[in-house]
Order: sequence, then C-alpha cells, then structure tokens
Amino acid sequence: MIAATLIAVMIGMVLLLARAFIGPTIFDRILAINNFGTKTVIVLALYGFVTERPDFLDIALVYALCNFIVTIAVLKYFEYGDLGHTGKQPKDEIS
Amino acid sequence: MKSTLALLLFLSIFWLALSGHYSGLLLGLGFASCLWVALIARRMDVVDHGGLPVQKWSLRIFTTFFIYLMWLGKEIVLSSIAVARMILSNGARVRPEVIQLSVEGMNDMEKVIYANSITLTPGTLTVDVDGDWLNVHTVRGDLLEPLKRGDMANRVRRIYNRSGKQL
Amino acid sequence: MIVNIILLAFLLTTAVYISRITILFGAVMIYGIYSLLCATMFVVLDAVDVAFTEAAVGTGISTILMLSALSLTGSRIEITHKRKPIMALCASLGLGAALLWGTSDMPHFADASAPANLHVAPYYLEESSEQIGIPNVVTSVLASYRGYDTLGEVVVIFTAGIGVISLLGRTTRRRED
Amino acid sequence: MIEIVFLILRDVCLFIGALFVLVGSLGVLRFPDFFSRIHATGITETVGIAFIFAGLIVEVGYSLTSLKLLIILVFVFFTSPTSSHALAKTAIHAGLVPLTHKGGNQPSN
Repeated sequence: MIAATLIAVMIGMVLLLARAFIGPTIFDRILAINNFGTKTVIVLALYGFVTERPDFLDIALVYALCNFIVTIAVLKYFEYGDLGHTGKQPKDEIS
Repeated sequence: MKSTLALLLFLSIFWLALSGHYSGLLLGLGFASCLWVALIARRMDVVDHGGLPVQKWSLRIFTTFFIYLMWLGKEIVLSSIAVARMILSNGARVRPEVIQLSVEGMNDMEKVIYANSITLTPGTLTVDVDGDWLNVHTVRGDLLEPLKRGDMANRVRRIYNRSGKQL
Repeated sequence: MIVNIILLAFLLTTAVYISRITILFGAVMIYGIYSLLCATMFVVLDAVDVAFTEAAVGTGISTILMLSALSLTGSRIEITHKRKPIMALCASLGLGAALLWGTSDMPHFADASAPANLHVAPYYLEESSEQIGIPNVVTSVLASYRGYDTLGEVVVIFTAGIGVISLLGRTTRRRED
Repeated sequence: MIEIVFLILRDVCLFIGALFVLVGSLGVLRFPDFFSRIHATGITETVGIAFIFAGLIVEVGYSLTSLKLLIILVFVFFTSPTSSHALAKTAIHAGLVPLTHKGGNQPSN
C-alpha cells in the first residue's frame, strides 16, 4: 500500500509538471513548483518507508524548509524586484 | 535577552528531537551549534520579540487552542471533500468570488490565526489584509457561508476567552 | 526500480524543457524543480549526504543566487532561438554516447567487490565510529581522516566568497552615493 | 488482532491521502484560473499530506521517526497558508485579476 501511494503521488507530480510547463502566467509556475516541493517531501517520506529506512526523514524536513524559503524569496523578488529589500518602503520608491 | 534564551531552549529541544544520539560529545556539539545560531540570530536582530509563548499563553489557552485545531481539522476535511467533488465534476461548478470580511475588534494574533485558518481551509483563501478587512477569494460562494455567519471568527475569539459577538 | 525510471523521465523532460523555454525567469523556476528531482535521485541512490547538500544548495541557495543575478542585471528579456545549433547537438550527443560507452566498464551500482569498496572503505566503516565518535561515516571521513583536504576546500570557498562580497559591496555603495 | 486493525487503519489513511493528492493535482491542471488553482493545491498541502503522514505514523508507532513526521506535518501546516497567501497577494499586486462568475466584481486594494 505504501508503494502504491508512492506511485499515486508521482502521478500527481506528472500533473503538476504539466502545469509548470504550460504556465500560462509565472505565478502558475511558482504555484506548481511550491506544490511539487510538498509532493517531494511526501515522496521522500514514503520512499524511506518503502526501503525500510525511515531515517531519511531529515532530508524531507530540509526540503520542506527550502521549499518555503525559495517560494518566499521568489515572491519577494516579484513584489519588490530586489532580494535585499526590507519590505518597509513601498515598491515605487526603489526603481 | 529573554527571547534569545527562549530561542536557545527551543533550538536545543528541536535538536534533541531530531538527532536521536545522546552521547556526551554529540550533545556538547549540538548545544554549541544551537548557542552559535542563537547568538547569530541575536546579532542579526532577527529574534522574534513578540512571539514568546511563556508570557501570555497559559495552559488553558493551549487547551482551547487544541480544541480549536480539532474543529479546524474537521472543517478542512469537509471543505476538501467539497473542492474535490468540484474538481472531479470537471470544474463545472466553479464560481469564483471575492468578498470582504470584517475582522473588527480582533487583536493581531487573532487576525493571524483567523486569516491563516481561512487560507488553510481549501476553497477559501485570504488574498489581502487591509486594516480591519480581509479580502477572501473562494471557488464557490456557498463555501463562504460559515465564514459570513461568523462561526470561525467566534471560535477564534473564544481561544483567548473573549466574547464571541456576531459580525 | 520503477521509482528510478519515473524520476529519470522527470529529469529528462525538465532538462529538455529548461533548454527550450524562452523566459529566463521561468528557466530559473523550473531549475528549482530540476534540483528537487536531482536530490530525490540521490536519496534513491543512497547518497543521503549528497542529497542533503543538493537540497540546501541546489534548491535553496542556487535559486536565490540566480534570482539575485536576475534582479541585479534587471534582465527580463526573452531569449529568441534564432540559430539551429546542429553542430552543438551532434557534439553533445557524441559526448553522451562516449560517456555511456565508458560506464559499461564501471562496476555495477552497489557492487561489493568494486575497487572503491575494497581499499580503505571497509576500514572506515568498521573503525570510524570508535576512533572518532561520530555516527555518520561521511562526516568523520570529511572532517577527520581528510581534515586538511577539507580545510583547503573551505579556505578556497571562503576566499571566493570574500571576493564576491567585495565586488558586490562596491556597486551597492556606489549606488548609495 | 490489534495488528490487523492497525494495518487496516494505515492502509485506509494512505488510500485517502493518495486519493486527495491525486485529486488536488488534477485540480491544479483543471481549474480555470490561477486563484482557483491555489485552492486545489491547498487540498494536497492539508488533507493529502495529513492523511499520508497519519498512515505512516500508524505504521511506526511511538518512536523518534513519528515525532519527525509530526514536526514536518506541523511545519507544512504553518508554511503552506503563508506561501499561498504570499502568492495570491503578489499576483494581485502584479495586476492579475481573479476570474469571477459575475464579472467586474474586483477586489479593491
């Protein structure tokens, strides 16, 4: 059953890849990638159980962290056009 | 200083929970790295001064919060089923709407819990927070009915034991 | 096994898509997926430490670095594929074929009698946890048995980091003046 | 006897979780506009991952592993609304208008 779940999540990944490829807006891609990261976390956890080595969960944890940070960084880039921005001044004053 | 110590304590507990090795050398190394991270966080001034749970949060609030989480879990499952049925019916029943909800009289923590609960429930999504108003997007109007009636808002208010008045 | 095949198929499609996409920003985004897949592949190949590094560096830092490069250069221009680089395609296909042919001489994955697994690896595996006291063998090899080597690497990376910071720091200071 | 119950519980949890993950991904592909697609990803990131991890926790029982699973779960629960909200807000600020069935019912911001 765990292996079947693994396969099901991977089919879900295929659907998300399709959404990431066809877009159409950049936000659709970011959304698909963010969700892809969550699915990767699930896949890693499940894979650890399929191979009976659940110690791999640490990597899943790092993934969850990185996924969040990357999404926020990308959106910050989009909102302010600059990653070093503190978010205190409005967008128009920088450029 | 107090928040830095709380951060250090939290990091140490987190390290203990994750490592699973309890020999002297490793415990020392782990604590040293926690201390290092806490010091860097203090120097960078990224320690969260507002979120220290020991001051305001008594045990009672933890229990009410837990009850709220249980209720939220039920809501999440119910609305997920609704959205899942929408997806399986080829998106025919999708009626996106954007409405504004009032969060008048809530403090910041309650607003955060409320807005995040709305977002966490599939089918409804907090797009923007604008003073005392939340812009909420939904895939179908009737998913917003419980929110409009103020069920969730009242329960959020009840976490801190404030009177749940009608919106 | 089927996980391997699916992951490889994902990697291939992502790589082809990255090479075809015309928006730089989209390429950076899809590259994040590529890194995630790569790291999952490393986990499947039992290289947990490499997967850790790939997860942190490939997914986290390199995406952010590319984004900062994009925001520094301000480049939002779409690339146009004008030329059809037949020669380059032939060269890369040839190189790939040569590499594939080369791997046929290599020992199989996880072969216990491979030369790499016979020299010092058994010694490290058996003795390191008693000698060093660290449960992870890779860490004790990197930080203790090959400590000087690692120290040299760290010095090189540190120098490179200082170089980059001094280059970037100058431009921002000039902008403030 | 109790083992069989746990086995069934695990399989049911995993099955429901896998189903929700699949449906959520299908929704990301099927829904008509960006803002509705966020709701579809919400299914994966709440119910899907919760049921799958609950199944895995049933599988391992009391141990450090299930604690780690719980930590990941809590972490995903905390971050997923934040990133969805940030996505929606950035998209609105970038000028993307949500599709509404009435038309012209745009949010003021």
